[in-house]
Amino acid sequence: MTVTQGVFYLMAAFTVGASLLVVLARNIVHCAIALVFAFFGVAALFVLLDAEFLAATQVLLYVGGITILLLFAIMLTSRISARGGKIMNEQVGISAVVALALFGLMAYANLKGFPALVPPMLAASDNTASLGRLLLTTYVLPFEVVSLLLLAAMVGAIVLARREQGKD
Amino acid sequence: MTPDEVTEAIKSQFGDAVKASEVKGDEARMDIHREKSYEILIALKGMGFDYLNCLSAVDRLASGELEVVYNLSSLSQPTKVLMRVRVPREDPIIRSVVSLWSTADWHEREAFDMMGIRFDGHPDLRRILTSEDWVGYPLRKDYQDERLVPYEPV
Amino acid sequence: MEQFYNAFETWGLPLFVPQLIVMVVVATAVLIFVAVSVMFMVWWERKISAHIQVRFGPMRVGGWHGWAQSIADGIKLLIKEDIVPEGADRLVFALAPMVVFAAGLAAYVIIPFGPGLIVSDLNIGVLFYISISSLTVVGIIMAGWSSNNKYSVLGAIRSAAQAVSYEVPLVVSILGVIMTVGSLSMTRIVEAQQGVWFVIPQLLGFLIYLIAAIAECNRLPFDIPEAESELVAGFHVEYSGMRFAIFFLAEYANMFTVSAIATALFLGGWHGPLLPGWLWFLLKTYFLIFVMMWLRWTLARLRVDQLMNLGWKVLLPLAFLNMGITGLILVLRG
Amino acid sequence: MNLQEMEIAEQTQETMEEMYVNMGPQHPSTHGVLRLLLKLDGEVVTEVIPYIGYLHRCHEKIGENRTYTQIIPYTDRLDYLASMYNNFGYVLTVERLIGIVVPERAEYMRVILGELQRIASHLIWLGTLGLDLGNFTIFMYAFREREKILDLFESVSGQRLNYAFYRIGGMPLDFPDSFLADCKAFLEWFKPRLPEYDALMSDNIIFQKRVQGLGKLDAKTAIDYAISGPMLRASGIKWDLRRNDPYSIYDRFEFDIPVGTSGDVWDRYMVRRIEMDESVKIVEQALQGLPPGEIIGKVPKKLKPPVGDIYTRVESPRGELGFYLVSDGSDKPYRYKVRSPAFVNLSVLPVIGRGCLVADIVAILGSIDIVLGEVDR
Repeated sequence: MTVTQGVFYLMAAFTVGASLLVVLARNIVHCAIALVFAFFGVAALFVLLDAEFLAATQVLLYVGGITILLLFAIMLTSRISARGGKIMNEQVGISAVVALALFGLMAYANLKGFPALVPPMLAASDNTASLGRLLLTTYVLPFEVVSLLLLAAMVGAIVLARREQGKD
Repeated sequence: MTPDEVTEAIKSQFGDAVKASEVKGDEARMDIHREKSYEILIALKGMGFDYLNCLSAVDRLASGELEVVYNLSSLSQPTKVLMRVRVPREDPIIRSVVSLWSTADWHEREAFDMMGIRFDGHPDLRRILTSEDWVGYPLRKDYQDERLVPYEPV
Repeated sequence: MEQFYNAFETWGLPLFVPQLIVMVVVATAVLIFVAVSVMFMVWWERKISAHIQVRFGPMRVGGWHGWAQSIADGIKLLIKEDIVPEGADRLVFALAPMVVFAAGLAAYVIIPFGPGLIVSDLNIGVLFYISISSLTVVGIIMAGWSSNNKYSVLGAIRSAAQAVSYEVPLVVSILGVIMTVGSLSMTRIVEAQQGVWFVIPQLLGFLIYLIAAIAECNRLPFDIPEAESELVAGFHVEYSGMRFAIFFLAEYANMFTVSAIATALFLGGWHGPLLPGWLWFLLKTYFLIFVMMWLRWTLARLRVDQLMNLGWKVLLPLAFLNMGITGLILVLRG
Repeated sequence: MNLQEMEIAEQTQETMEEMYVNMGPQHPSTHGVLRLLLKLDGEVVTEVIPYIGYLHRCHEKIGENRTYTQIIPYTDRLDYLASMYNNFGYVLTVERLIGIVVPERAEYMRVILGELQRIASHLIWLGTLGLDLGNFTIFMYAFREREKILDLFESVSGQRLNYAFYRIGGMPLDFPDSFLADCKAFLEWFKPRLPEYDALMSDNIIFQKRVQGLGKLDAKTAIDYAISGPMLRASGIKWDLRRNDPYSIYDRFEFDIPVGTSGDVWDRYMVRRIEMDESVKIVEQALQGLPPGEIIGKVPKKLKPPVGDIYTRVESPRGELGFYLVSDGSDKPYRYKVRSPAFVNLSVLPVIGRGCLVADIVAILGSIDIVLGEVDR
């Protein structure tokens, strides 16, 4: 077992553990904090795959952006954060089936698509530059579509916030 | 308006509601019956006394009354007014003047807190300096508290 | 280094043993550097503020100008009682200072103290710092929420809003440098400043970076998450003793980091005549720290809405302008 | 609202939009033991309810049990940042009640000490406003100057905070020989310091943006709430008792009365800031005209004022400081009431504090310049 493998198993266990905590913790703030660690674990896995740029982006956007906003929203609604809610309800069976099906699908796709371990496709030294180049050449259309989507979401959020203000 | 003119105007308008009056320097001093006090204060405000300097309460234990003292002045004339109104101790109710001068709010609360004068029409008559569960009115002359120990010279 | 690894191999130990040893040694070295540097900075801040305010500051402990004051304070904080407020979320409460400190410490990995004097010259260097610095806010929010105190919750909310707002201009302001160099590696960026420091072509970017960095460190005039006159102490109002010391350590460690990054990106890193490179680097960094202290003891605090307006309506457009102009020049030059 | 009611209100509220925060009585910027109950909508203050009385020391009740002279040291503890002026107002009231003539030299001494006290008081206000806004340095600067004034007071009275120095009918001690030179030296040293404050505060854009347009109080509301002192002048009303209802010898001095326009925190800042200049002018003139002679007038051995009552007001650093004395002919006042400017000025806080941010409440409170010793008495 090499160091890399050891680190991989450690981080994988860490990520899965944190993710389980996200689903199972009774206190919603604990869930959100566990989510931070889950995202962090995923970033570590990216590093092991020599995808440092993705790892940094993962931390920057998911940890630094999304979870902070999540925590922000939770704290603004103090009533939710004050007490632990129920985590199970009558739909638990159906969702378990759906989750298992999704897991099977992804496992199947992964095993089928990558039958053996493959080396990283890009040279490690300049994968940030290549990523940028690809985004602005081959994948420029999806890239722009995504940014358009985000723009629409932003405008929507502004409209919602404005209306709230107009009421007063 | 000179103090004499103020006294004259009030006397002519309200007549026997003015128990006694006196002019001291540029200050008109009047003793007023409780029933007419609010109307007289409205009239005084109409004469330009827009500034309520102070509202004090005095315990007149000897005559069994409590006294409310209004110190009025104006920012446009040197004349001042000192107006005293007496209310009986067993029924210490007087009309609140918060609607005329907002500053009376805290002054009246203090008078209520310290002397137990009830101001009719006050928006929020609570104790202000003592705590909410205080018993009695500390500034009354007959106030007794077991914590008050009389001073004995050594 | 090779010999070191080989020596272990000849002893028949697996490779990860020497690797681990190297990691632990480097981490310890960084930790010691941080601790010593923070102690120095705290003492320095007290002396600078004192002299700005026409007084002396600490003069007794240690003899010469109270140089040992910080050490004495540190020992005092270490032996204080560990108090957890009633109703607090114990686990999160204990975890929060560690998260903040770990985030602050991790950033030291990419600081280029001199040619080759860098823990790890990551090829995403700058990006690593930016992403790791956002972790601090998570720790602050954890601290604020778990303390079970309204002032600390308010401080945490303010901190979250501030961090999200100032991270954006911070990132955009350094894009000009990155575009010019064409690399995210700290070493490459410093090497590119052999001739002209980037502070000259990128003056606007430097100023935006400095303002946003002070806001990132929660220092006056942007210290609204811990504004003592409004929120008493904001998110760390319930912390005392060792846990407070860790927050304190992290704050000063962050100050050093942002100044070091600014030195590397804009002030030519270790370049400079006569003196050795690492000394130049430290001199420039401590000069920037001095500027931050100077500002703190001169300016008043901004209000929340003014802070947001400054971030979104002034700094961000200017940063974009800086980026656009840089890009245009680069394209025109070919 | 007491604590239990607060708990109930808290449990029924759905979101943080309705959060109650208790600011004080232990809080760094409530200037003592004032408690403010803030109703917050996020960061916006929708309601301010001041709770006072934590420093109530039965001042008026004690006054009724002491002779007229014995009350003087108690007045020190009213507005403990301007003790000289409390003495001034109180002895003036008793003198008017009895009809005592004060010698000219004593009047000049009173004015000199009173105006120095005004500067000292405004310096504390300046420093603490700086603290409230996060500027710590101005606090140290202001205290440096105040120390020098306290040194002067110490050379005169032997005390640095609670002087109890004015006497009914005059002053107990003459100035020490070195005082005139010291005082002149202080003024010469102090005048160049005022621009330093401007550099730190008035000219600083962050300070300007923080306080301009904040906590506006229009003239009508100000009169309605009987606001006085610098706060009233900031609302655009040129009203200063030293000029409009002159007492002592204030009608002999040349000085300007600064007024503001909009009554915001900035105007209150500027009014107090310029008042320091004006006080310096008054002290200079008074030092110039200080006549020789007696320092205490003809005062009867046993002070027994005639039956009657009197209300006297003076312009203390915080506004109209009034004393209402009722005499029943004995050597103790029958009723002794203090109209404290800070008490009245503070009562307007719920009006001007509504709708601002948490940080602004602190600045507005700082601009009102309260001293809890005087509010709670």
